[in-house]
Amino acid sequence: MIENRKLRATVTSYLFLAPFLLVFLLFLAWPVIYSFYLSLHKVCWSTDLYNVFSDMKLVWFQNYKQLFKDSHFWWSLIVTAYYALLTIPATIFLGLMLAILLNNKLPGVSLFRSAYFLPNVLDILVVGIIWTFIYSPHYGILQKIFNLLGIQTFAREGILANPRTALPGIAIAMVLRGAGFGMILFLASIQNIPKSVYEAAEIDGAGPWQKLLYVTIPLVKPIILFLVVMGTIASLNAFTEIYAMTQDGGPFAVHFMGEIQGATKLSGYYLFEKWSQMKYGYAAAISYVLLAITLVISIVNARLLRRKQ
Amino acid sequence: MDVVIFRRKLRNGLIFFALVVGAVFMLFPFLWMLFVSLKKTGHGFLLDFAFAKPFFANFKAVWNNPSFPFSRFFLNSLIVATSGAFLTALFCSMGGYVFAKKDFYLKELVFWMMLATLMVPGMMYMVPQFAIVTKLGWINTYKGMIIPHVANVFGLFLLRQHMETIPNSLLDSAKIDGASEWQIFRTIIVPLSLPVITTVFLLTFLFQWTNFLWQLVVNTPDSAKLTLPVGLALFKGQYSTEWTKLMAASAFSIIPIAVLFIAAQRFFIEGLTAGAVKE
Amino acid sequence: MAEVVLNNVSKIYPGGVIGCKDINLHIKDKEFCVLVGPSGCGKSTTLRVIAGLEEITSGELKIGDTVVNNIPAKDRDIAMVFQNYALYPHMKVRENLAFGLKLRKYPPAEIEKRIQETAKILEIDHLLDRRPKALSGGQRQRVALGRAIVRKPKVFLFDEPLSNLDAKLRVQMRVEIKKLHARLQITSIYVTHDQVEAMTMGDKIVVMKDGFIQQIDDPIKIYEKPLTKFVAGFIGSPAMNFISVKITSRNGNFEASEVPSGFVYMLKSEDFPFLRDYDGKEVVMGIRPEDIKDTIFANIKDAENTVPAVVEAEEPMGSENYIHLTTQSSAITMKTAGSNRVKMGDRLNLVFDRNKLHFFDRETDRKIE
Amino acid sequence: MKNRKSKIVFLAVFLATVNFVSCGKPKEKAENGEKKIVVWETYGNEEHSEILKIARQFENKNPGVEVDIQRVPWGGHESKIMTAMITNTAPDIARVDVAFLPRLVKSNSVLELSRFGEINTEDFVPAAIESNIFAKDGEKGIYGLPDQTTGVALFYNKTLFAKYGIKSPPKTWKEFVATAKKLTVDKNGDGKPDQFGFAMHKDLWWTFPFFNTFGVRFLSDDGKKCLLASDAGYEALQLKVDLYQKYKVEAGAWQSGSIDPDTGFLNGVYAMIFSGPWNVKRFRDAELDFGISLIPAGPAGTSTNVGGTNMVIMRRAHYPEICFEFLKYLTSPEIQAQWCQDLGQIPVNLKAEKLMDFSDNKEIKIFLEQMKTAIPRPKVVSYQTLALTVNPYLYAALAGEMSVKKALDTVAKKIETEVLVER
Repeated sequence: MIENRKLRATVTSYLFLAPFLLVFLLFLAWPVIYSFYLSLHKVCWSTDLYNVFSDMKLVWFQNYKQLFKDSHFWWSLIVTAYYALLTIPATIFLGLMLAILLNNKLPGVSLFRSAYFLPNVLDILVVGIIWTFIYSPHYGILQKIFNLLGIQTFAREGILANPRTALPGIAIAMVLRGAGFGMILFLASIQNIPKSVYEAAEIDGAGPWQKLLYVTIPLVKPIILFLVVMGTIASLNAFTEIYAMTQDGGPFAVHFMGEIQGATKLSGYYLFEKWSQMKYGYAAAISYVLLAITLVISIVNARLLRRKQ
Repeated sequence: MDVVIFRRKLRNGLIFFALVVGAVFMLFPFLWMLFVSLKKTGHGFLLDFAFAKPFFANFKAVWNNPSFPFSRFFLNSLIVATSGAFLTALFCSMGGYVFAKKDFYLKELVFWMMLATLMVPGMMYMVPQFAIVTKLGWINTYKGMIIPHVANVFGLFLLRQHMETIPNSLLDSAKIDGASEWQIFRTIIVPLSLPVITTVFLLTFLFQWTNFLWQLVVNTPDSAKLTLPVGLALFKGQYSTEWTKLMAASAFSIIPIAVLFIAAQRFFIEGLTAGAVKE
Repeated sequence: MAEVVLNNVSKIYPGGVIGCKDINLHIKDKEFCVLVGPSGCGKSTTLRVIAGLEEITSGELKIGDTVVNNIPAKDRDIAMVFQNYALYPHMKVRENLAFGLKLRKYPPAEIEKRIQETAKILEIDHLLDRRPKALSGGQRQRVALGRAIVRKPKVFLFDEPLSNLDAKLRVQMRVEIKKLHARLQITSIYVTHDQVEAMTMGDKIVVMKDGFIQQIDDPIKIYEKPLTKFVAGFIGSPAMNFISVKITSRNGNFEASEVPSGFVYMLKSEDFPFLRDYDGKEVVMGIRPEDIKDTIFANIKDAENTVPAVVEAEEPMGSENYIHLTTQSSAITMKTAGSNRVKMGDRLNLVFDRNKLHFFDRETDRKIE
Repeated sequence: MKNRKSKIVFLAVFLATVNFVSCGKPKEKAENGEKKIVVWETYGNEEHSEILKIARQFENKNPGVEVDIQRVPWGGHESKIMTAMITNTAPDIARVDVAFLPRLVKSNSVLELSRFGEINTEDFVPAAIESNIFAKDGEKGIYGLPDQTTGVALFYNKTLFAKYGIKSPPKTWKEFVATAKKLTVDKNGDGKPDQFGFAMHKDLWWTFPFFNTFGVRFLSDDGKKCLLASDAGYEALQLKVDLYQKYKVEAGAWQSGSIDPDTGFLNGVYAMIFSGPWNVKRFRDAELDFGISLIPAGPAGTSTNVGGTNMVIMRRAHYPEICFEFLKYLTSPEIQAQWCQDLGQIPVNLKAEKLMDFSDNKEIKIFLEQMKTAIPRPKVVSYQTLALTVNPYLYAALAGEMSVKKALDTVAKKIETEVLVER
């Protein structure tokens, strides 16, 4: 049944959307579609660089086939997932904790808010470089502290050269940088929870932990979900922090599918490598597979959420 | 009674202490950056107090730079970041409004399309985007630097999320009061979403302010529109990097954003909490 | 002239959900019409259709002499008061009042004059420079009313405007709205789920259920002559008692035997000629609590028609007392004078006022006449 | 209040529109009939002012010619040139990393130069000019001229040498190890050294000095085989690994996230590093007492790697002849002497040596000496792919994860199948 009103709403909606949609279609949607076309091609050594896009060779699904056999690609997926697991829950947890602490009436609360939020405005590259200084073996401030505590585990290689600690090390830096953003969102959300809900919980005999567990967390769930989505996107796009903190994608001491793998070579970084080698077609194929994977995850997520509602 | 007060004081004291420790921890990179920017060449990583002589030598070297006019780059950055953030906030608000409050054909499809583009690493966009910008003749222009990033899907979702919480009755009421669609948007939706719009504005400002590769690519080297990040990149040499100068330059370029964020942050948080009428 | 006429108006949502169906309603100029019914009955939909916030699926809607089916809300010259007041939180009271006028390009002097006028009527002059957040519930309610009044529209629409107020304030505002209506003489349509509000305020009451109109009448008619079992049960407090009975013709009269206990009420056939068609069938017999008397309290003797019942509970209201009892198989509430007190377990002999009995068809729920 | 708000909004919109209307037009090609060539360079601050000076000199000698020097940040210069080519906004002359050249040649993006005039290849530092020579369709051609050449030499901290009684810098690897051992000291007595004899990078480029001094040939003459997996190769890499693993004189600076050799050297915690001329001024400015010497000799004598940049003429250059003239001018002995005298760099033109006064720049003499025995990098189409293929295995070997033999064997095979042939 076509409704007059819906038709009219459609017209107004698209009028409102027009400026956004125009830019979106031209500068985002088209490149994504174009990327698929690209992923079926190969930029050969002899490809005319003045004319790259018309001089590439159509290879159909060869890039995808190659990708399927590429151990580095599979490894990058694993590391990306690991990185997401390292950063997302920690960012959410830290953000929530800070928000809860800052929700108290204390002197200088707004000062703290600024302080916690400030790292967000720092360039990731700069943060990465600074943490490299902090983590470095022998001379880094962290090792100086470890020396005082008698910890010598990281004295020789530091945090970032140890395949086990390199990625967690990067994750810590990024979590500390990003937690302030989550904090702001949580704070806003927590302040929106009516006091009566807490009072009711208190009367029902809930202690501080139960209140957190049964009142706060369920009520800030939308924020958590939002941060999960954002974190996933950030993990898929993670490049600058890897670039700043490890060389060529990190300590190469991991063996997987018969190849040496970089402990911090996330898919975003791997994509960059291929891209900078002018393997545009292959890079496009990588991004398409990533897109497919994340879309499937998102759709499943959305379905699950809808069912719950 | 006394015990209760004492316990509360103790609790607050502990929280305060935790907050201070946390702040030191989280601000550490920030402070360290300032520290490094004041140090002697090559001493960046050391925990010593070998400061540059004169004290602000690194900052001076950045400011009085013969190779790029710092103030002009700064101004360009300001123009690009401000108008980029403004347009992004405007377009995202308009889009967020219809996604939150309107029912229209192909809504789901457009939604998923947008979501999909979020998942693709930004690098993939660069070459096609660049081809379009060239076709449009936008090389060396502010619009070439700004427009391609104005459709910020993330900002749109953020705003949509917020606008969904504005009660429909307000819109109905405005309709009955005689407001047109644009007036509803302008007089009800925008004022009530202003905090989130500000958030989007700030985040895009930040993004545009630090955007390096795109600004580099879309300008020819002789362009008068070059921005700060491109200028800063000149400090990163082919073989070695002057960390101390680079940190000084970073500290310089952070000042406006830090000021902007701290100035806006009261509004930023308060607003996020305000939102709609209760009950 | 601002009559509101609905001819066969239906609102069907996509997916076939019925908002309201086949609404025929004629609201006269200056009339105060109340739409009442339980939640989800379609009363709000009907109101929103009139306001122009929902599109009509079929039928015709007239305000004054014009068909407004395709006229947008803003051009219908109506004003609406919402349940949650829908005050613009970012505007001061003054701006809230002025908003509609401003959009209609009234000169500032005129706007100011009207604001002053309205503020005086509603006694909110001292609140003009506050924001909605800083107002109490009652004050917000007044501002919401003011926003409607200030425009001097052809029709007022009220969507459960008092349901967020406390009981006392509600009663007070009820009266004020009545007074306001008497003063302004503007056609008003008022939606509520509260039958007391409906009874006390409406010139005309429209009872709705499941998207359909059940009955349109003035309050007294609705009360005394409910056309359906639903209306009978919905209007009046405490609600009408319903007893399932089986009608059998005996000795020229009717016997109504309670189901399942079989307790027999004798009914004279000349009083209930319409029951003839229901010989041998089950019907629902209804009686309002105030139409039940007790042999002791009322000091009447009608041995033939006394119904023995046991007291379950009482609700002394001061001026009157509601007594909840059970007969052999039905629960019954009676209303009696406040001084008539009972204890749990007391046995009373009830007398039903036979002139006030209502009978409803079991299948159609319609009144048997 | 309301008014003011809308004014601000209006102002912002106005500002935004003004931006779009007043957008800069692309510069007109030729002003007042002059022939203009555009050069993209990636120099640092001092070099930038030097080349501006040279461009002015060239313009004075060639009336009617304008040389427009434009500066591109080093980071991203390849992306920049690539995208510029796609959109036909590339310059006439570009300064590119030597490693980028094979790709440009293979894709026909740059012009062969000998057709514009004679080039005396003997005049140039051999390794530097060599990186411009490619065989295409069986014919050798010169596709660019070196504008800057570098290689690394051994930098040593004189203060530390004096402190530990070391008279002269090591000449051979054997001496090198012995010297480094003396300089690796645990100063605070915690059982871990906090001063190291040596610090190095792991990357392939920084490993070439090792390979080269052992006489390792990287590729076969036809360019189809990788010869890395040879006894010489094993030995060379083994030495590098041993410096860290066995002799423990290397600081571990090759690892991700550690203090890089330059910084450590500057702070006197690394006594010896390999480094290039670009650091001379920096170290001097930091008032460091340091010396420079040749890379320790191996079985094949001393040798080093080659870095640096070449100037190429892009295929769609407007006045290729003028471009060529400019490049010839830039690499002429006089200009090279001037350039290197002013900046303390290695001249690409050997004839410049005679014109130069080395009294202030003794280091340059050593670098010049070192460059004479330098060996150019293997000319693979994508040096980056090569490096990305090799680096992980160098890392694995250095970290002791993999034996040197296994690492090189695997690498050689990988290079043959993934780098030398197009996949």
